[in-house]
Amino acid sequence: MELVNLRVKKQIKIAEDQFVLTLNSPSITKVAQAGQFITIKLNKNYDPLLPRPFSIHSVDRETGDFLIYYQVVGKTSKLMAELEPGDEITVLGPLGKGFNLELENSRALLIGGGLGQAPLRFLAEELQKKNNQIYMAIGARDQEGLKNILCFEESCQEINLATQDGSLGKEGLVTELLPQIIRDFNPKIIYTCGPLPMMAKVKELAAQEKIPCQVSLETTMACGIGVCLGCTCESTNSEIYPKVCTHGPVFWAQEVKLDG
Amino acid sequence: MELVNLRVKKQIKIAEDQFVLTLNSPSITKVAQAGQFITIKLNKNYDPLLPRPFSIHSVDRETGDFLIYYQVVGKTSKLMAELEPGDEITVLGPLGKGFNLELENSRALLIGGGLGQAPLRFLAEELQKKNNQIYMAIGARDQEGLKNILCFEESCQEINLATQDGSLGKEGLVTELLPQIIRDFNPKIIYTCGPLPMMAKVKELAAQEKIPCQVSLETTMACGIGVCLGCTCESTNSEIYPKVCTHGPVFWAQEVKLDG
Amino acid sequence: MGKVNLAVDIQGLRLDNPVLTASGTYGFGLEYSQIVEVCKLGAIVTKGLTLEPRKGNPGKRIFETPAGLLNSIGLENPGVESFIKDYLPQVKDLGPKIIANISGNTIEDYIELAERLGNQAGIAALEVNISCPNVKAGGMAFGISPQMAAQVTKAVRKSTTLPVLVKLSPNVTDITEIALAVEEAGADGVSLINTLLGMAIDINSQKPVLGNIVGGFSGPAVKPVALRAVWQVAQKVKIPVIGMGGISTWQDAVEFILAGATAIEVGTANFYNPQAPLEILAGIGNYCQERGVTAITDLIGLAWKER
Amino acid sequence: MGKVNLAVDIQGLRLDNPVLTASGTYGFGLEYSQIVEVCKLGAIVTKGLTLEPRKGNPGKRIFETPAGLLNSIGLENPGVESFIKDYLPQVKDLGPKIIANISGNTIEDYIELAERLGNQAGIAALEVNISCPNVKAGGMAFGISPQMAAQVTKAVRKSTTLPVLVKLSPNVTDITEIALAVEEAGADGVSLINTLLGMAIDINSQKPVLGNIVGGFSGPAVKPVALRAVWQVAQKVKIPVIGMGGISTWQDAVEFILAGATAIEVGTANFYNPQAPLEILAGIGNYCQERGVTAITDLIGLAWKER
Ligand SMILES: Cc1cc2nc3c(=O)[nH]c(=O)nc-3n(C[C@H](O)[C@H](O)[C@H](O)COP(=O)(O)OP(=O)(O)OC[C@H]3O[C@@H](n4cnc5c(N)ncnc54)[C@H](O)[C@@H]3O)c2cc1C
Ligand SMILES: Cc1cc2nc3c(=O)[nH]c(=O)nc-3n(C[C@H](O)[C@H](O)[C@H](O)COP(=O)(O)OP(=O)(O)OC[C@H]3O[C@@H](n4cnc5c(N)ncnc54)[C@H](O)[C@@H]3O)c2cc1C
Ligand SMILES: Cc1cc2nc3c(=O)[nH]c(=O)nc-3n(C[C@H](O)[C@H](O)[C@H](O)COP(=O)(O)O)c2cc1C
Ligand SMILES: Cc1cc2nc3c(=O)[nH]c(=O)nc-3n(C[C@H](O)[C@H](O)[C@H](O)COP(=O)(O)O)c2cc1C
Ligand code: FES
Ligand code: FES
Repeated sequence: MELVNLRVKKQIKIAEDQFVLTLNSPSITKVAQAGQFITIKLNKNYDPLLPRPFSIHSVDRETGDFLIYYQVVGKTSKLMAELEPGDEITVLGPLGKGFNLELENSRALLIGGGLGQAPLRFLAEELQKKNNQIYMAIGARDQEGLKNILCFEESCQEINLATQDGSLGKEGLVTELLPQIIRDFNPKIIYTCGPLPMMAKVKELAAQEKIPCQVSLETTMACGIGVCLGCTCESTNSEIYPKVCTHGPVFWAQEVKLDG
Repeated sequence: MELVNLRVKKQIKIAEDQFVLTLNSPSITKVAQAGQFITIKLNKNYDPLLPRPFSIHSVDRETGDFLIYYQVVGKTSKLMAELEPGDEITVLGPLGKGFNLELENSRALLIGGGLGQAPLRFLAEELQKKNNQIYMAIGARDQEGLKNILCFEESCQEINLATQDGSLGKEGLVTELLPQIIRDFNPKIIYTCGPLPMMAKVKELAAQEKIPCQVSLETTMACGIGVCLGCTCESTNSEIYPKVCTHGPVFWAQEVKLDG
Repeated sequence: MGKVNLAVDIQGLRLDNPVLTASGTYGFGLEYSQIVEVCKLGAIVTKGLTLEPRKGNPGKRIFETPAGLLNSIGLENPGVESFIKDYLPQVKDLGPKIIANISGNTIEDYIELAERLGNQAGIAALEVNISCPNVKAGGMAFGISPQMAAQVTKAVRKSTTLPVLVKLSPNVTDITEIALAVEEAGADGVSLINTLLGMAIDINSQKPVLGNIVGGFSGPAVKPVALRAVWQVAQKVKIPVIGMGGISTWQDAVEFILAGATAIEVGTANFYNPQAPLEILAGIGNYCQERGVTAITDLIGLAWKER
Repeated sequence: MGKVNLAVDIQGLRLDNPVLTASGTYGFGLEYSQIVEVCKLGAIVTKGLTLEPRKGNPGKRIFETPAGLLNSIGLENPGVESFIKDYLPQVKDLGPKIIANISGNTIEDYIELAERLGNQAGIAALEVNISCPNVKAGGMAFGISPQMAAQVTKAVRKSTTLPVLVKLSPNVTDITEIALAVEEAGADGVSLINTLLGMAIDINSQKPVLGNIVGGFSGPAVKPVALRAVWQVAQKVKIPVIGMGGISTWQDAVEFILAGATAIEVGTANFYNPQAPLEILAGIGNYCQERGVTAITDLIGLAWKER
């Protein structure tokens, strides 16, 4: 974990209100694990006030580049969209606990919903290195939400798509694809990141099929490093409220409640 | 007075931390008077919160262009310095009471200190149209503060300079030049805008010589249109506190106290 | 989609819509009428009026803080007589109902103001300011004691037939106690919050920034405190609550209505966005329409009411 | 230019410099020690400790407001025994003095906490939190009544030889009254302010944003209120005042010292600028040096002291 000012290296517009930012930090890139995140603070004034968390989308350990895939939803992301190469932002990271990467020579199913795709690219790239076959299922509201899927082509064996409006892939929710995929592909582990109802459904299906499942949670954060105790979720087996920033953002699905 | 969103037409860096912004609004330009100001709000968030007042530096009634000459001193001006052609800002104006422009075929002395130069260009241009001879005296901390003086060349007959560090013009305060200038030039009216101690000295000299004198004041403003009652100065002859935004910013020197 | 009924009724004070402009931030409405369609406002609350003209506080009067504003105007106003003679004739033609905000040093002052304004055509209600932090005598002193707040309310209540709103200070341990006291004393509604007490120091001169040392603190910064106050008071009193404090957007306004406000006032926001009140009005209407809410009154207090 | 003496003495609590980190915003100092030179801090105030472990409040706990932060953590902490056993051994090696912030439901709780912590090597002082707005029993209730505040103070005072700081709530009509009561009861210093009471409502769900409905409000937004409180209290009490509330820059810190604070705590600012405490420390030193001030103590209260 380090606190650094980084210059923007590149910014690409992927779709309406979606961007991929390239930053460079050999030291962060070196230690970053799939599923970890950084926080970004880019304005010196007090509105917005707090840094915002973003998953590490991908790393290039040779160049030290790493990517952030983000959507414009509010104050900070709006400012991020205006960043140009050379602009300086303050980054804290890498933070949190990443995905379990013990799987080797096996089969993993990755399920992303909306911007929940963001951490899955890094995950897929790491899983591929360990000689796994990767099956990807991505859901989005419409085809605008699927403009970044090419990034999964190299690492994944198959990519299944669903949109709520049917503009690309199957019409409906991505979770509707899952029973079939699980039957055909027989994954040894499932990873998912996206809206809570989607992850809840994935958790349910995985439990039915007795497949280990990891979920990556989102929540409002203040400190990002475990001191403010603000970023809680609910545990299924412990009295204390786990902190998404340090105990997560990745949890085993059965460890946490996903009913919002 | 109108409230409009205007696009930046041009922005020129004049010197370290000094810029001239070109905006276009035929309707504002048409009615604007020398000495009036506008307020600018350019961020949608709450820090900085209030619009900031800036003098109208010059107008081009044919194109509708008008200029703002400003210095970077804090939050809003820092954001202004980042403006690029096409960016939108919210402008309220023209506001306030401008300089007295009754003088014709006569001689006016204009004294600017620091960014107090800003409103004097518009004033000089208006006075010139009425066939007056204009004598200009400008003081600044150093030569960086005199980088915009070329703008006075067309309208003024003579420009006298002083810098506190002696890097350009006479070393010392601009007010030290005045007794000589007043003797040689015999102005019928004096206008001044700049730091309070400077204007206080000008007021004193003008009173000694019995020359009518106008000062343009600066103060913190909230509304700019006379409703918040926050932008007061002290009157010499009235119980009430005059409002710089509506009763000013230009006052006859003997109307107001200039001791801070 | 049908039209949304935005009208609200504050114990007889009927307003076409719940968006008002706050005292001291809108003058008497004349200035903003040059750039804003003020006729669309639910009501205009006047700058605080006193019996005699007041020249206000000396020295620096306003200072910006992070997302907030400090002011120490000190109730500068032309006095009630000049208001009636020189301003009211124009002001009452602006369109919206006019609510006169009044301030006194003594209970007698309040009574006289109420009597004087009560029989003026064009005044729709009184907002009794017992919470101004910027004046020495009276002002906030009345607003921090339930007994004194009740006394002022009772006195004004007896002196006029107009609806009487009492404006409360947030600078108290328990604002509901004061609200209950003025309700009991006959107030038709409570307006809250007036400004918090704040200050700033100039590190160059090493003296307080404001001429009056402390000032009233308003703007987006105070919104969480204001909303909490409205939430607390609205659950305790039966009379309508008029909410304010940092309201800048329609989303802010909806928060206050859900917390229990029957109407809202826009104050400091006028300074950085003169169109704020009308944008808020439009936004509230859309919000209702999108959710199939046919009357704004159905939203009031929904954040705590049993559904 | 000579070196500036930044040391301050709070009735026997000697600190190398006046820059502390505020309770609940710095954990026990261990996390930030990975990215900040925490050894340079004047002191670290621990997360609020209670007798038993607390799991804190359910639901959403933090929410950003304009230039501010709402929190409803609810004093989650491992309990005093676990603190002493599992954390203190590491914490006391960080370098700065450690001030234990304590919270109880009853006076007996405070006494037991004071006794338990009072004989631990590595604890330099106690900061008695009688102002937490996020817990039901105790907490702020003690902080809004001069009598109860005095009782807690007296009890803690008797139970330990450590310097006792009492942390005051701004959610009161007159904070100086509480400050005088705890001074009288034997406090060695007062820390102010704890958080204001605020809230936010989610206009989509139409329910309060925070699980606990209301929350503690902190950050730059509250600075004007905090500074005013320090200004008022410092002129009334003789014991040192530790100022906090929105301090983010050295300029802010200097304002608090000029207002009468002997030391300052940095809270919410750690979240958006973990280097803030050290930048403040450096900035204060420069400010003194540029003005020829040789000891920071010469600045305390200069905004109101006769010169
Ligand atoms: C571990 C982690 C990893 C993440 N990774 C990514 C990632 O890779 N890419 C990505 O795009 N995002 C990611 N996120 C989400 C990201 O952090 C948020 O999108 C970001 O914080 C938004 O900040 P903002 O300032 O742009 O929006 P804000 O201004 O903070 O607004 C955020 C959202 O809240 C809403 N909101 C604000 N105020 C209110 C209110 N009063 N009532 C109701 N709603 C309100 C806004 O409308 C908006 O939708 C991640 C989050 C976490 C916790
Ligand atoms: C009628 C009028 C006309 C004007 N015309 C011009 C013009 O043409 N050109 C021009 O450049 N300027 C002009 N000004 C001045 C201009 O309005 C200010 O420079 C501007 O408001 C600064 O805004 P800002 O947000 O950049 O700085 P801010 O962030 O508001 O800071 C302003 C200044 O105050 C200081 N300050 C802020 N907080 C504190 C504190 N706590 N203690 C002590 N000092 C503090 C800052 O350091 C800075 O120097 C005019 C002013 C008026 C009233
Ligand atoms: C410059 C200024 C002047 C004010 N004058 C008055 C006044 O005369 N009477 C009054 O009751 N409130 C006065 N107020 C308080 C406002 O009406 C309002 O209660 C407060 O500012 C909170 O709302 P806001 O945050 O939307 O501004 C004034 C506020 C400001 C900023
Ligand atoms: C997340 C959070 C947790 C806090 N927890 C405590 C606490 O346990 N005990 C306490 O006395 N104060 C607590 N506080 C209050 C701070 O110590 C401080 O008094 C307040 O936040 C004002 O300072 P600031 O604006 O610099 O944050 C907490 C504040 C925050 C933001
Ligand atoms: S964000 Fe502070 S503990 Fe997780
Ligand atoms: S700035 Fe509001 S009255 Fe002048």
